[in-house]
Amino acid sequence: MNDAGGAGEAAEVIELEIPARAEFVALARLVVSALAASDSSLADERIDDLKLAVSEACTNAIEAHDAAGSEERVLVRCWAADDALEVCVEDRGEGFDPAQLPDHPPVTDPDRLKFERGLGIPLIRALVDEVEFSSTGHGTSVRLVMRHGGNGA
Amino acid sequence: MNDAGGAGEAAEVIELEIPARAEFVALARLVVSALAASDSSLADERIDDLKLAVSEACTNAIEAHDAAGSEERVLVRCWAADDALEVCVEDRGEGFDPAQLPDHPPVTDPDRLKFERGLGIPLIRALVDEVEFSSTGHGTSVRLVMRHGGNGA
Amino acid sequence: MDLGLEVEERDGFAVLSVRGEVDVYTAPRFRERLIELVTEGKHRIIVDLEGVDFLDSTGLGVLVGGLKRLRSHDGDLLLVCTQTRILKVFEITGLTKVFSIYDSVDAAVAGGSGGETSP
Amino acid sequence: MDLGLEVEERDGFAVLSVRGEVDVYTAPRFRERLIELVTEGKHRIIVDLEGVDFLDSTGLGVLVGGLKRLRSHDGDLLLVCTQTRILKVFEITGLTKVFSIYDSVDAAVAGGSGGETSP
Ligand SMILES: Nc1ncnc2c1ncn2[C@@H]1O[C@H](COP(=O)(O)OP(=O)(O)O)[C@@H](O)[C@H]1O
Ligand SMILES: Nc1ncnc2c1ncn2[C@@H]1O[C@H](COP(=O)(O)OP(=O)(O)O)[C@@H](O)[C@H]1O
Repeated sequence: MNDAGGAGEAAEVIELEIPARAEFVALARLVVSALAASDSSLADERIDDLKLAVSEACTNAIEAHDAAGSEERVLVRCWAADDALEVCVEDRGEGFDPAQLPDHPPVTDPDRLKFERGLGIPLIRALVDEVEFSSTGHGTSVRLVMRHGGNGA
Repeated sequence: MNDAGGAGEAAEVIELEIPARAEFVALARLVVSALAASDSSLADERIDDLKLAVSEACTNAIEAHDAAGSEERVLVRCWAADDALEVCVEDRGEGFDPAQLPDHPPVTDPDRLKFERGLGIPLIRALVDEVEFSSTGHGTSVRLVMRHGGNGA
Repeated sequence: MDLGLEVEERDGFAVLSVRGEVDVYTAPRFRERLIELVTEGKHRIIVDLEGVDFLDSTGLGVLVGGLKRLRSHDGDLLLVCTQTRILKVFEITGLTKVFSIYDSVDAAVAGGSGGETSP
Repeated sequence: MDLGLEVEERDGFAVLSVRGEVDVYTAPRFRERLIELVTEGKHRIIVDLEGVDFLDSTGLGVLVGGLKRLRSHDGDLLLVCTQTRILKVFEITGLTKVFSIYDSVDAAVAGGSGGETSP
């Protein structure tokens, strides 16, 4: 999980490590949007999309640490790939299987209102160009890719 | 150098690791000022002071990596102590002896204008409540302390 | 991080104006305020999101929870929002079909009184 | 990060207005622009720092370097600054005694023409 995947030079990775507490999600958003803003190839709207996706991933990471009683920090790693900005959110929670998440009932179904939760991962999938979950019983890593020419998944 | 000194719980440390390049100093300022702003015990003026001190320390760290030809990243660690916000800037440069820095000629001396440089550490000393340099041939760690009740050194 | 939560009465509606960032950190305060209003007997609520800079799925959850709670009291929760990036979050999650979203508090008051008119 | 550098002529002075953050990343552009002006024969320069949000020792170094260069041409470099947090940096480093700092470009033009009047 400490491997940056497509990160190229480790020296070029920006890392932010935050205590697994709700108040620090705003800091992750701030760092990622500052980095995205300095990448002139990303339009403002796409920066907002990435910021929201990162926020959702950090929220899940923090909730996973909370559920696992982990005192460890959550790691946010960012790097500029050739044609994309990539962000990886890594936690030490107990993992999950993204393929097993329930589908939401259609919006016309009155049962839709039962779903106050479970909107984060659908949002992430819709907002970024590529998302990859790697999860084991010891933690989860969510890699978000925002391509320069892209426009969402 | 990876010891947070007075950091208490490691889980409470916020870490930012940046490539040793000039363009990332702004990110360190952004993170530290966001953290300082969320610490309601620090007045705006003191936040600006800390931001400037961190900027100077990061600039020196990056220049030290540059001089040493180091490809490693610079580490900025922040934590809330009981009565202070502390920031530690760590580099892997070749170190220096802060006690051996030349004094500036008095401002009335025309030679004063020879000093386009060497203003960073005097500024740091004046801006924060406490500064501690730990330097070896393998790197330097600058610990900056901004006390809640303080008003500069 | 500050979350602004102000309540005003308007023609039988409680208008809750939200300012700032709604995320996992601030959402609990938002949820509590909504629940308080319902407990006080305010069953027709307009949530004005025009001052919101950021809203994530936790914020959506608070709104869905509020709507559910109000409907169970035969009340309603109307939204005011014209910001593209906030509306986008409702669109992606299909919640534009669940909420009545208006351009202004005035429009919500008129629409909400005159029946369910989602623009 | 953007650094704004705009030049205007004013009564025999070149007025260089700086906007944004002056740090180790942006200072080289600032230094180059100053040197360019001197090379073009502008030896009386006013640097307007009113639009500067942040200035560190690298920025001070650029200003000291500019002043030195201009003095060697019998010129001068005047500053315009009223922002407390920027002035503070000059005060701490004793540079308020080295530079003439004015409240406005008008004051600098008047002061610089009428001789060295540090406020
Ligand atoms: N990093 C993670 N670690 C463990 N479980 C996760 C993680 N991310 C998501 N999950 C699981 O997937 C579920 C759905 O996540 P999400 O769509 O973001 O909605 P929510 O967080 O509101 O439940 C979560 O409730 C959780 O059980
Ligand atoms: N982190 C560091 N590693 C190595 N040398 C340093 C470090 N910080 C400062 N120095 C040395 O101290 C000198 C004075 O630093 P400073 O007062 O910040 O001024 P400047 O960086 O403009 O020279 C530097 O030129 C450098 O030689």
